Parts: sequence; C-alpha cells; structure tokens
Amino acid sequence: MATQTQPQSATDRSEAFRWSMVIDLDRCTGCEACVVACQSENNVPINLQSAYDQGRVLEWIRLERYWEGDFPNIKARFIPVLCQHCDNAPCEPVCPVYATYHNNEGLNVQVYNRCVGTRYCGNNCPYHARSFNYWEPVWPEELRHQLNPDVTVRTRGVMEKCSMCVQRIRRATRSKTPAQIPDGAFDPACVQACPTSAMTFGNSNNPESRVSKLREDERRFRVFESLGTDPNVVYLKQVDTNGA
Amino acid sequence: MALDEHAIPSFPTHQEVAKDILERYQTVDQRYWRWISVLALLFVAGIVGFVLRLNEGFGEESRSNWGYLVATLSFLLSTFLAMPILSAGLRLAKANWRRPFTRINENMAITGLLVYLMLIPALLALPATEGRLSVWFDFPHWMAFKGGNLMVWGTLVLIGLSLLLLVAAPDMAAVRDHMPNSRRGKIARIMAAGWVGSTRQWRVLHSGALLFGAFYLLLYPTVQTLMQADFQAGLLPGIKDAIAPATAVINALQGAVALTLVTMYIMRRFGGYERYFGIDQFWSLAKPLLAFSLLWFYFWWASFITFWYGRQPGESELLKLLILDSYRNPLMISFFLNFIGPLVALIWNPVRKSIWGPTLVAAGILVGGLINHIRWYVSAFSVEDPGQHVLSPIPAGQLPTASDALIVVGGISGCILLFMLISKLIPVISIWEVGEGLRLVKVRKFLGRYAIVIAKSH
Amino acid sequence: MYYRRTLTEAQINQQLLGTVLTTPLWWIIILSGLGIIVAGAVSAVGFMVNQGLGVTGLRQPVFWGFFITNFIFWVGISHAGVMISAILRLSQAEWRRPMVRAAETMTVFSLMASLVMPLIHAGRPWRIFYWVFPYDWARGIWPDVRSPLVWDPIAITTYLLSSTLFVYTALIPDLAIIRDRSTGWRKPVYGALALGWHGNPRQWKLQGLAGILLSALILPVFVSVHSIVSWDFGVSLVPSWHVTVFAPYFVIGAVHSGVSAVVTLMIIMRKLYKLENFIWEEHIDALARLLIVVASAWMFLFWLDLIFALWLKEEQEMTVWHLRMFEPPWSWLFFVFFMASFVIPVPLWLFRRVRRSFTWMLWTSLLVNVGMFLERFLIIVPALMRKGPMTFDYATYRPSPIEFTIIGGTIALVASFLLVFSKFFPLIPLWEEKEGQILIDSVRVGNVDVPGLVKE
Amino acid sequence: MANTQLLGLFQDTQNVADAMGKQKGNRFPVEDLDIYSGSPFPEGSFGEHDPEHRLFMVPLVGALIGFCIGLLWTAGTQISYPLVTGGKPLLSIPPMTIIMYENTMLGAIIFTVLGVLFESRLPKRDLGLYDERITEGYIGLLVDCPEERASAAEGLLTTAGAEEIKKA
Repeated sequence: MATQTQPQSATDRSEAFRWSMVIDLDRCTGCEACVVACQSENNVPINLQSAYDQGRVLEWIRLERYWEGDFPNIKARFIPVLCQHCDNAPCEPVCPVYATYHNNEGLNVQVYNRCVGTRYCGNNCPYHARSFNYWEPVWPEELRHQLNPDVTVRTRGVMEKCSMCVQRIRRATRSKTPAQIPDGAFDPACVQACPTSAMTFGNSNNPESRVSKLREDERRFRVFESLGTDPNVVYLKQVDTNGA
Repeated sequence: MALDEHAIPSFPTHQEVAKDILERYQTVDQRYWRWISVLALLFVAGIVGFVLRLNEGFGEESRSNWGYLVATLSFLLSTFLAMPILSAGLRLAKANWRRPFTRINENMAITGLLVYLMLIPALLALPATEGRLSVWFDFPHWMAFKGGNLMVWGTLVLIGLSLLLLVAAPDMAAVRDHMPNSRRGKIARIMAAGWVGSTRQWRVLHSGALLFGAFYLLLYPTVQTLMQADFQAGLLPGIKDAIAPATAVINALQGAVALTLVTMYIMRRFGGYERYFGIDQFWSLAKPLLAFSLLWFYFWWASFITFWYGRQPGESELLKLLILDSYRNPLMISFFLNFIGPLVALIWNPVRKSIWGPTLVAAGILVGGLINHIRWYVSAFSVEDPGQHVLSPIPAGQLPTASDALIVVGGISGCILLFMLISKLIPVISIWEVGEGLRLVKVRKFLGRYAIVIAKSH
Repeated sequence: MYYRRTLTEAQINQQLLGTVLTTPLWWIIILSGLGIIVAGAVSAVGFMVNQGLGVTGLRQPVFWGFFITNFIFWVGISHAGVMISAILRLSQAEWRRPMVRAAETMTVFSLMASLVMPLIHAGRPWRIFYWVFPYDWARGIWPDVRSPLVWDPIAITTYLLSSTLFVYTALIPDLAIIRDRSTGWRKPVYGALALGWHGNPRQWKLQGLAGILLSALILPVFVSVHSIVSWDFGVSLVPSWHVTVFAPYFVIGAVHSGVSAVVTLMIIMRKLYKLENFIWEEHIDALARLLIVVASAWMFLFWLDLIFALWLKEEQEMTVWHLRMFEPPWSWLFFVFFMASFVIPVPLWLFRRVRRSFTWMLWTSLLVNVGMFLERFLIIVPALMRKGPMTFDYATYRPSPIEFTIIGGTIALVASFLLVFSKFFPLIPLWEEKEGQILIDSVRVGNVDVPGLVKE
Repeated sequence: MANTQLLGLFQDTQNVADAMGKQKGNRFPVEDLDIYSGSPFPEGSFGEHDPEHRLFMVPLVGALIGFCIGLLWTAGTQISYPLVTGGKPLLSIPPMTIIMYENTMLGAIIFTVLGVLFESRLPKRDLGLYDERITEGYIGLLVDCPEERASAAEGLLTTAGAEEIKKA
C-alpha cells in the first residue's frame, strides 16, 4: 500500500511529444487577439452582453487584468489565462466518467460526449479555465458558415475548455515522426494570432525546441505553484523593481 | 446478562460488600510492597534518564532529544488522564455495570500530578511561537503559549482530583468508622469531611459528580487540542490536519477503556477481586473497545485520504514523514495493534464475552497507542526548522536512546506507582456505588426461569 | 423503563393499527396537498431539463448551489434513522421502542430524495444513466472509480438497500399481526408479505439476532456514507473544503440534524395519529439529552475546522471565511445558521421543562434543521465564490425560483412518502412495544418502586 | 404412522409454561412442542428447547463475496482503461478501498437478511394449524404427536387450562 499510494507524475517523459506553451507577459499588451482567434477557431459561442450579465461566459482563454504596485506608481498588468494542462490536474480524477483525462502528449483533454455535466472539474480547477454550457449555444445567422468543421460544436450541459487546438496538433502530426515536424511548424490559434508573439508553443520533450529553452528562462514562473498542480504552461515576467 | 436455567443468581448485600472491601483495604501484604518497590525503582530510573537529557539543555539544536518525553506525556494524557471520562460518561449514561470500576478510573486522576510535572520540560523544549505557525497565532509568547498550556492542563488535573475527592467522601467515611485509630483512619476522617450520608449530602454528591464529570468531559478535548496543536502541528511545516485533536480524543477513549480492562484483569489476578470484576464488566467494555478500534481507523483514514488525494507539495512531504517513509513501521505496528487485531478478535462474541479476550486486545492497544504517540511527536520534534513552508529535508525515523527508553518506562511506572499508592488511601472499589447498584437489582421467577431485574432511576 | 400504563396486546393492536385498517379524511387532504407541491416540483424539473441549467442561479465560478446543498441536507437527515435504532438497539436502551421504525423509514425516504438531487443537477441528466445505473457496456468505458462522485452513489445505494432490508426484517412480525386483523384483498397481500410468520421461539430469537446483527453491520455503513459525501469536498483543492476534519464533522452534523428531524417527526406523528400512549415526554426528553451531546461534539469539530482553516494563514482560506462570517448577505446567513443550529436550541435543551414540552421541542428541532441547511449552503457557495485569487469572474450566487420549487418539492416528497407508508404499515413497531410490556418490572427500594427491566 | 397436530390456545402465559412441563413429563419430546406467541419472550421462558442456528457464519460469507466483487470491479476498471487522471497511480488503492469497503458491507448485510429468513424457516407457503388470536395476546402451544396419543395430549392441554384446542 505504502508504495502504491506514492504519487507518480502523470506524463511519461519518454513520450515523443509533450505540448507546452510559454507566455511572455513582458510582451503582452492585453490586445485580446488571442481571445478572438480562439473563439473563431474552436467554435466558442459569441459572448453577448447577456452572457456577461448572467456570468455564464464561455471562454477558453481570457485576459485577466491585475494591478501591480501601490498608488501612485501602480501599473495595470495583463495575464492571458487558459487551461494550464497541469500534469497533476485537479480536474481530472474527480470526473466520474473519464470525460477529462491526461493523454500521452501532456495534454489535458476534454471528451465532450462522455461529459454528463457534474461540473465537479470546474469547481476543482483553481485557474477558472473551464466553462459550462448552461444554454444551447447559438450563433448569429451570418456566422453560421464560419464554424470550424474540425471542431465539435458543444451541446448544452457539457464542460468545455482550451484543448491547445488539438485539431491542429492532430493534423500536423498525422503519420509523421517527431523528426519530420520542425519546431514551430504549426501553432494554436492564440499563438498564431498574437501580434507581439508573446506566446510560444512547441514540444517540450524536444530539448532543441524554443519552448524547452524558454521554459528554462530565469523569468519563468507558473501560476499557483504552491498547489502542486504542475502546469504545462509557463509564464515569463520580469520582476518589476520600481513597482510594488 | 445471560444465566443458565434454574440456577438462582444471588447477590451479596451492601453490608457484605462493605465488610469485604474494607478488609482488603485494611490488609497491606508483602506482594503490594514488592510491586511498589519495583515501580519506585523504575520511576527513579526514569528521573535519571530525564536528568541525562537535561544536561543537553532545551536549545533549538537539542529539541529532537525531547521527542520521547513529549510522546510519553501525550501517551499518559491519552490513557491515565482519559480514565475519569469513562466513569463520568458511564455515570451520565446510568450504566449499571460501571459501578465496580468507576473508582479505578477516578483514582487514576491522581496521575495528573506527575503528568503536570512532565508538561513543564515539554513546554521548555518547544521553540518560541514567533516565526512559526501556532494555535496561539499572534498572542504574546509567554502569557498565552506556555502560560495558557499550564493553566488549561492545571484546570483539568484539578477537576479530576476534585471529582476523585468528592466521590470518595462516603467511602472515606466508611474507612473512618471502620478503623478509627489507624493512621489511614485519621486521614480518612479529614477526607470524609464530616460525611454522615444525609439526604442533602447525597444530593450534593450526585449532582457534584455529574457536574465535575461534565466539566472534565468538556475540558479534556481542549487539552488534547492544545497538545496536538502545540506539540505536533506547530512543529510540522505546512500541516493542516484539523482532525488530529479529534483523533487524539478518540484514541484516548480507546486507551482509557483498554487501561480499565487491563487494570481490572490485574486486580482479579493478583488482588483477588474476582467477585467484583465479573464477565459482565469485561463483556460490556469490550463493545466500546471494538467501536473505538473501528473509529481509530476511521479517523486515521479521514486525514490520510484527504492528504493523499489533495497532494499539495506540503502534504506529500508530510505523508512521507508520518505514513509512507520515515515512520512507516511504527504506523504499521500500531495499525495492527489498535485496529486489525481488535477487529479480528472482538467481532466474535465468545472472545468479547471472556476475561482473557478483551484483556489481551486491550494490552495490545496500549502498546500500539504508545508507539502511535511516538510516531506523532518524535517525528514532529525531529524537524529542524518549523518555520519553513514545505518540509525539507524529511527527517529519518528516530529510535529511542537509552535515556529515552528510561524516560518512557519511568513516566509510565510513575503513574502506576501513584495509582497503587492512592488505592491504599482510597478504597479501590467504590463501596457506596456498588451498594447502590445492589439495591437496584432483584431476582424474580419469570415463567420457566429465573431472571434479574435491573432498575434505573431517572 | 418509561411505561406509565400497561396495555394488553389487543389494545396495542387496536390503537396502533387504526390508521392502517381505516382511512381518515385528513390523510387524504394532506396527501393531496403535498401531491400538488410535488407535482409543481416535477414540472419545474421538467422545465429545467428542457431549457438547460440556465434556469438555475448557477454561474461561474459557483458551479454547485442549492441542489448539492439539498443533497447533503437529505443525506444528513437520513442519518438519524440508523443512528437512533442501531445504537439504541445495541445499547438496549428501552426508550428506543416507539421511534425506531419511524426513524428508519425516514432514513429510507430521505435517501431517496437525496438521490434525486445529483441526478437532476447534472448538465445532461439523461446521460447520468451512463454513469451509475445500469452499468452500461455499450458506452465502452466504465466510471472512474477514483472519482468521489462514483463513491457517492455506491455508498448511498448500499445504505439505501441496507436500511430498506433493515426496515423490512423488523416489519415481518407486524405484517403478521395485520394479516390476522385485516380482511378482503388486504389479507392475502399482507399474508404474502408476512412470509407465513408464526411467532415461534426460533423465529423470535432470530428476529432479535437480526436486530442486533444488522444494527452492528449498518452502523459502519452509516458512518461511511456521510464521510464519503464529505470527501466530495475534502479531496478537492477548493479552499476551506480541503480539510481533514470534514468526514467526522459532516457525520456528527448529519446526526445533529437527523435526530432533530426525528424529534419533529415523533411530535407530528403523536399529534396526527393520537399516539399519546406510546410517545411520551420521556422519549422526547431522552432524544433531547442525546441531542445535547451530539451538538456539543459537532461544535467541537466546527471549532477545529475554523481554527485549522486559519492555521496556515493562507490568503484564500481567510478570504472565504471572511466572506462567510463578515460580508452580508452571507454574514446574515451565518448568524442565523449559528444561532439556529446551536446557540438557541442547545442551552434551551438544558432545561428539563423545555425537553419535556412538545411545543418547545417541535420548534427547536425545526430550528436546528433550518440552521443545518444553511450550514451546508455556507460550506458550498462562499467557498466556490472565492476559490482562487483569479478575481476576473468573482460572482455571487442567487438561487432561482425553480430551485426553490424543487427544494420544496423534495420536502413534500419525503412527507408524502411517510404518509403513504404509515397508511399501509404501522409507524410504531407493535411487537417491540409488546416486548417492552412483557419485560417491564420494578424494584422496590424503601417505599418507592423504581421502574426496571427484566434482563435476558 | 401418521402424525397429528394439536394447537392449544392459552391466555395466561404461566399456564403455557406449566403445560410445557406437563407435556415433557409425559414423554412428549420437547422437539415436538412448539409455541406461537404474538410478541417475543425471553429465551427459555417456557422451558422450550433452545433453537440452534449458524447465523454468524452467513455475514462473513457475504462480506467475502462483496469484497471480491469490489476488488474485481475497481481493479478491473482501472486496469482495462489505463487513463491517467490527475497523476494518480493507474492502480490507486485508497479509492479502491472505499468502494471495496462499501461492497463488503452490502454483501454482509444482504446475506444476513437471507440467513435470518433461512434460519427462521421463512417464507412458509401456508400457516398450517394457527389461530388469529395469537397476535392478540393468546399463546398457542402446538403439540405434534402420533395419532393414538392425541387424546392424551389434548387432555393435558385442557387440564393445563387451554381455552380452546384446535386439531389438524
């Protein structure tokens, strides 16, 4: 029992891929291009005023604004928050139906047609990265034809969250060996859209990739390290000396 | 109470009981003195061990020396000092079978004196509350932390002693009248405090006993909370184990029942008290013993599953220290002695309904309890820096040195010594309570058999 | 030992089977009243399933609200039944006799009510049947046994089955009694249910053994059930949920609310079914004494929870507890909860006059359950509102009329279940009452007769 | 030789105890005497012979079966769907323990109930010689004896104070 109950790391490092992301906050301007890109790529319903009023916004990536320092030298900062694809994801083991689990490429995946909507994963996610379909999703008529055919349109009553554009990953890696996939050959929508290229995506099991290098940057930090969730998304930020 | 057909059960009268107990009380034979001397010897050895530790001082670097003293302290708190709870609780519940052994439990309150003395070095061994987490949060150090402990523990001991003295008064009066001229008789005269057994006195006695019992019941968890919070949780970085004090209380109740059983057995075997500690007492106590053994596991599990599942860095480190690595073997032993063993043995009615069965299990439980307290407190005291957020490095398990062993043995035998001494001053079986019980029992013919009728006043 | 007047078996039959053999008018009226409420709740559920969970007050980040609160509340209520009957059976407390069956049936029905909650609170209830029952093979994957949400249904089904069997086993002798009294179509039905019970020594002996054995076996289940419910919260990472003390804290709290519910039930039964000869001040008094102990233990664990929540001085813990205790409207609710479930009733129960007055006990016990509902609510919602430092979608939760309707519906549901049950089976075990009558005796001390019992 | 049954109905419990004694005294083996009562009496009240049973083994069997089912189920699920969730071990023992525990208890309880029914020889299709007044306070003393001794048994029952005697 003693040995069995030893926590073990989720992701097998020997796997070919371990998709991770690095976000350089010193470059982020909070323009929300990533948010828009994500919405159109992943068929996320348009969040109308009413959605915000009800507090039932569906967003896979959001810009959280926070204040740094005290008045007078106080600064507004932005942090793009998406699913951190934690290796020890708190959301996974609480799901009764395996609707969310960790795949062997380091991704925390959500299986929509397994989901029954207990919303336990949402409670247990400290990053508020998961959103729930309280209503049947609807699109304005003129947008009906821009829906991405590669991505399921989620029905009412299921949880959804960032998949790191798994559809793009699948397309890029289909019948290819890791060697055949150059670093940066493809990107998730948010990374692709970022004008200041604050976001970097890649295979961190490949020591040569930009991600692997940036993950070692001295500005690195991960959100809520103390919870032991071991996120796969790393943020870079210069510690502001004159602020705070 | 089961009885075979056509055998007419008979009970002694109050007078017979009083006469018998007082005679046993009066005679102090060789064997008694032999026991006393052995225990005294061990106790002195314990003091020697303590002195040996003492000249290494109470500094930060020598804190780990005191782990075993604190473990002993907590063990004594959770066995000897938990005994009055048992009698108080059973008295509140008006259980008739309690009567022969309530006095044992109350006499155990005397050990509070020794435990209180042991508390002082334990407190000295603790680091200041500044710069670490503690249940006293930001209160000034001396006033709250050490002063508070001394005050609360002191109150507990005082309540225990006053319960003991109050409930003993009628029997002291009996002693006073039985042997007026002997020295003990004269002491009894003082302790009886002019007891004549008037209606008013009895009313005072009954309500007083209930009141003190209730106070003890209420205060005891507080003391256990302080024990856990200050001596364990306060030293383990990043621990947030809210259940620990409750666990300690439950284990203490298990220990109290076990100690009662063992004491009764020894008194049967060597003191010749068979007629008072019958199968009824052992059988009835075996049930709560089983219940508390199950709860032992339940409370342990409740905190284990939470840590195992939550698995924040701080928690995993503590799991390694307390359960998975450093102190795994102590846990395994006490797991077997406090849970598996009792469960497997006591689910069988024939075992429960025997003298040897519960006694054997109880003995195991006491040993396991001691080891469990060692796991709790020695581990906590072997942490170098309680101030850090996540425990590192994880200290290895710490085996007792010679002086540690002496302290453990000495502390325990000291308590037994005190109990045996007081038992020659206050009759070890409550004459009035047994007598009261006898008045409430009658034998009647019930159709084809004889049956016992037990009355309860409410 | 509480037998003031002795009744013959015939009298006991005639007084306790009255409502079983005849149908009073008030019964129909009350039942139809409750039926209307239940119907309302059912249509509310239908509307919700049809429209989606948007019709509730739930929102980010408060994913759980009234439904889960109500789930815990009913599981809590269900804990009195077994607690009373099993513990009192094992300790052979005489005053258990009139209340065991009522308590056990309440267990069964409140468990049913609680089981409804997690089913309807899910996003796609129709898919729940993939999740617990029946275990499907078509879906190609079984539920993840690591999830607390799988432990729950297993524990609760175990508890439900066991307590149902418990009730039925103890019911057999009474079914035989009804079989012998009833006429017409009832006779064969009850005859079949009574399984041809004769009441010979062998059967009685095993009936007694069954009582002891089943009690001993159900007690551990009863403890485990609410512990497992508590681990839904305990094993999560949500601040102020991730606490080791939750398991015993929930269990004791459940017993607190459950025993109070039994008090309420007993008093209402006594009034409705004219059971003055069977339910007396002494019984309620004994229950109230029990409640004092339980409530104090519960308070102890509550304080442990609070102290150790502040222990680590974690910012988020502090925020949650601050929200709970000091920020309206939560502070108001907290105040009501604290007053209602402990501060008001417990000191009152210390007075013998209160313990022995049915009116007082009725209201105090109701008060406790109001408080305990709020307790569960306060455990769940404020914690979710402030579960992380991500201030972006901090929001509050306001239950919608739909939710209120459904909560009310469950109360009506349990009540009507109890009414229907009491129409076909006696809520007070006849044979246990009769046994009590046989064993009653008294011992003469001086010139008072102290009531006593024949011990076996 | 065909056996016959007599059921004597008594109102006074003491008489039943005496009647039992008498019947035994007259070489009616105690196994052939049975007592029907509307409420339980302490064991041996009527000097009836103590029915032996093996009830205590039954729950253990049930517990064992329940445990095995729980083990197969939990271990089976985790092994056959090796999906990593939250970095928990693929074969996590603590969660298994909880479910196995519940199943063990359920098995034990179900088997206990079955055992109780079996040991108390229920269900019976027909009641045989029985009287409805038994559940109203009367005590029935059932004598099972050879034809030619029926009259003797009847005599004893009447002298013992049976209010009414039914014959099969």
